[in-house]
Amino acid sequence: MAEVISLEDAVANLVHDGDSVALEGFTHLIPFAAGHEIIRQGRRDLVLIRMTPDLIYDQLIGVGCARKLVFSWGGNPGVGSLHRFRDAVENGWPAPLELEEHSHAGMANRYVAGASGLPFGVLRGYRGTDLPAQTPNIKPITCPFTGEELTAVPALNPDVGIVHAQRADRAGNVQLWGITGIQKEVVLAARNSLVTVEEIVDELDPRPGGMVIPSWAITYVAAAPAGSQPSYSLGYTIRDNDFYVAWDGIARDRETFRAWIDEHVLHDGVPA
Amino acid sequence: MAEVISLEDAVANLVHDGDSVALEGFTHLIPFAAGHEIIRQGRRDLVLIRMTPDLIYDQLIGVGCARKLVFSWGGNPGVGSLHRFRDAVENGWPAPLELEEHSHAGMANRYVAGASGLPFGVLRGYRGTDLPAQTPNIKPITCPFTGEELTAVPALNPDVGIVHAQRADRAGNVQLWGITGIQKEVVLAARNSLVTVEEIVDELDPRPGGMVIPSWAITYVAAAPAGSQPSYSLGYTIRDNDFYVAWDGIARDRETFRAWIDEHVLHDGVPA
Amino acid sequence: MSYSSDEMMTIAAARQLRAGQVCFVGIGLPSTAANLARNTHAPGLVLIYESGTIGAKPDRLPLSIGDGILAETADAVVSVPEIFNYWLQPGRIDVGFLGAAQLDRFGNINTTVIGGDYTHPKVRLPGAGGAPEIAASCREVIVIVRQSRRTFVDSADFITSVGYGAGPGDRDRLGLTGAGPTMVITDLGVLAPDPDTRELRLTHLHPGVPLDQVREATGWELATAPDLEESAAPTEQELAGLRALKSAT
Amino acid sequence: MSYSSDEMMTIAAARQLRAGQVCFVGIGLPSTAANLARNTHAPGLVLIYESGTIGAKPDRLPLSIGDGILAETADAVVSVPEIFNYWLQPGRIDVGFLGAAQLDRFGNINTTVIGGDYTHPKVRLPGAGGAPEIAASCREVIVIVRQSRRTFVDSADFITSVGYGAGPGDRDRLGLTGAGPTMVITDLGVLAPDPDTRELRLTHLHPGVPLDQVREATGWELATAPDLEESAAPTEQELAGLRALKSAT
Repeated sequence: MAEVISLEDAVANLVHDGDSVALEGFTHLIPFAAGHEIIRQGRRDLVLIRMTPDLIYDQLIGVGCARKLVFSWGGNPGVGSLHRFRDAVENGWPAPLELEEHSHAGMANRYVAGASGLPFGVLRGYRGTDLPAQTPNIKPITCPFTGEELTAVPALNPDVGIVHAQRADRAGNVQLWGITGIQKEVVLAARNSLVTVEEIVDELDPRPGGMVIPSWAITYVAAAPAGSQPSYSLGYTIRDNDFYVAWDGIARDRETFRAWIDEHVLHDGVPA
Repeated sequence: MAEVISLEDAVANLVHDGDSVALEGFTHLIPFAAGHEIIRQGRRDLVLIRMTPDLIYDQLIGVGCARKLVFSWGGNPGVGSLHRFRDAVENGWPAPLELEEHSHAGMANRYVAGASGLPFGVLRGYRGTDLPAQTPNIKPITCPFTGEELTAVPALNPDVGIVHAQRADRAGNVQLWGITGIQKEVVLAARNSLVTVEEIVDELDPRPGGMVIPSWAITYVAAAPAGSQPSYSLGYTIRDNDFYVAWDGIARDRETFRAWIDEHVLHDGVPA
Repeated sequence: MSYSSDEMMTIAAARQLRAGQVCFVGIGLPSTAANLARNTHAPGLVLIYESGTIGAKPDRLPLSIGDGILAETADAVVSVPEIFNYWLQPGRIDVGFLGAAQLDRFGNINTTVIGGDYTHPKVRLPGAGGAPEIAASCREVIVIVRQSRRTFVDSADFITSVGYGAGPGDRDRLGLTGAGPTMVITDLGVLAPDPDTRELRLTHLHPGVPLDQVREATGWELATAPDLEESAAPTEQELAGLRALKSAT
Repeated sequence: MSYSSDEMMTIAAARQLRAGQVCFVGIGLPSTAANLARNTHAPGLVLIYESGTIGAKPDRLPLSIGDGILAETADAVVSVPEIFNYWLQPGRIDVGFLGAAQLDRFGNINTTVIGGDYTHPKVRLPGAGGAPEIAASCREVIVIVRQSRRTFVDSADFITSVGYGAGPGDRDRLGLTGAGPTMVITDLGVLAPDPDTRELRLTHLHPGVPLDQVREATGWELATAPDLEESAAPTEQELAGLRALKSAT
């Protein structure tokens, strides 16, 4: 059974220096509040895993939480570059960032394998690209029936899997709807999991297009209203697109970035 | 785009002697009406595929439509044996029946591979059992990353996939809810597909726990009210459990079975 | 209060389940035992049926694993591939309940064919269903089966689901992640694997059942545990709960 | 009615889509072109976004592939593994729209790194996303990209998504099931692979664009098709549709 506790306690209990941590949410339900809590708790040397490193990973990388990034698309969706990510890769600031790079299909199948208790997944992918040359985690595999050669990728089983969802009940059963992305796979693939939710309710009335992740498959549930802002939670908050655009300017410069983190994350909620 | 036509025409256009045909519906939405139409059209030498051969396959086998059965559990759920299936296997009546036998997990992963355009699927299954010795379609496969040995099964891509669902709209988009089983995978894995539905409606209003299979991924849609009786369609018809019990007596004897088929299937709807 | 040997068997099985456990159940005795436990001493018991219903809470016994009441009362309903791949295969399930047509001394189960050979069997049984992977991947397996010489055989005609294979070490060698059958509950008593040899031996006799009768009903030289006990008779509450469940169905 | 070269490019791309086709689109020019086609000559066009929305019908341009309007207007919303495994991988999708930071003479795409080496690039680009498998498995691929010497290179610094590899036969050799890039639509004209060599050559010039300008903007010796044509100028209706779509956003 999931324990329903505070975001601060959940992150403190789960995320330790050096851990592999996947904060997922495929363009929807991105766990910004949890990411900011990780920054406030000053975690270091994290192996950050995420299909689409978004502003939240630009922030985690920019403050120096990460030593490695496992990903498939690292941009500011609909805007352009992630400048902190680029600065880390191109200039090693604030620290060098090791990369392990995949395609979306490869990452999705790695999570599926992890959720399925299998050591690897199989797909038609990567063939003919320069990606396999850059990592040992993309290998050919031969069909034992047809002899056809396909591609194998190893399972992803992060130390910690963190996602955001719309609601949970008091027993810790989680409900999400809209674009469900890779949320369930991450929770099931991770050794420990945290789901932040917009609200905790007495009962989860059924929702079209919704899914429920049972409490007993989750480690912690924490309330984090607007916890996916500036991304969005369908039915609760909308994407703050102006901020995604503004981030390009904030993140371009190291000083303005640090100042933004100091003001909006580190002193978050603390009177100036 | 799926064509919305009559059940009779759909079966006539799709199902030919010698075809591999999967009529699925994992204990829910079992396509009895489509199976009876196949019997009426007198198809022969079919390779019948189904995880849980139910009364409908007992009937198809008993009248001699099948030369081979690919399955994972062949019983009368909650009642006992399928006597026509047993008579065919034990005594070759009305014709010998070749068997290819799997576990549910194996069959499910074969459909998933088929739906995914992969030649095989991987699972932790069959190890140590006597099942692999009886078919070339269960083979070991080694993880290219860990060296662990797992089990591979070949994709299932039936010539025809037939399932029942609650509703379709006039454009042929199909909606089902409740136990969704393996329905989507069968439609996507099959070269051609038929979905029979309880009713055709103007609009598919969203349903909790529901899924929609888009029209363009389906070959034919046909209205077949009560088309899953004596099995059930959640929200439309309930399981006729008395019939499942009565079937044990009907199917035990070749004559009573033939008489039942003559009366209830072959003369179906024809005034005596 | 008098009771039948089937009632004793079902109640003995229900007693093994605790609140908070996650249980993979099939129709028949396992479903009856699991629902009895949930209705009595283990209200938080999570029932999973292979049709994809997670956390089903039927107020009567389902007629089949596809019974609408399972989907309507479940916390979540998932596809058949998902229930096997995401939920059973990784070892998330505490207890798997299985029946058997033949059970051998090492807890291996046959539900495929009896007599003759595979292609020309004397009796063709339903087959594997979900059992091979339930037996492989649940943290532990409990077998519920009526005890007779026909069922409890020295060696099975066909191994559909693996218990302890040929003995110690086989499960590890085969990469089976679960512990295997930790208990076999019958209408006569309870068997469990010998910690050293993995051979099933008698650990409990149900009240009033003579040891000879159990030996008679076993196709191998049945050993008894040093601390052979008598099962507690069903309580009035247990019987009332079981009979209420059955009459509600 | 005057128009910009970007409007010409978007409209030329929209014209390639027909009602009833299934199109895998990303944000930016591809999304604009696909929605324009759906709003004008191809109302039945099925739009799939990699976020799992099948048959999305946005009445404005989505801000990202996660825009709520996609889920709210879709025929079905599926998980990310499902959209790639069940829908893209088997070749169910007619047209995949891709952009590029670098495009080589054989239609291979780079969206990973430019300059330096992989571990110390001069420019770190976003990376692969869904592109490698879109390029592999869609029945055909249409690339939309502004034409310049920086983008149209003789050979790419990194191959993120495969066009025709090193030339004829490579796609078959690699087991790529789709036909590959059948058309590259730019702000200057349209390129298509030479049937024999698979090298991209110019098939259309947009109105008023001199051939020299296109050669100037291409990093290889650009060949022209024997029947080099001029693209039809945007109609008033096309421009009105495009501008209405943009102003609604």
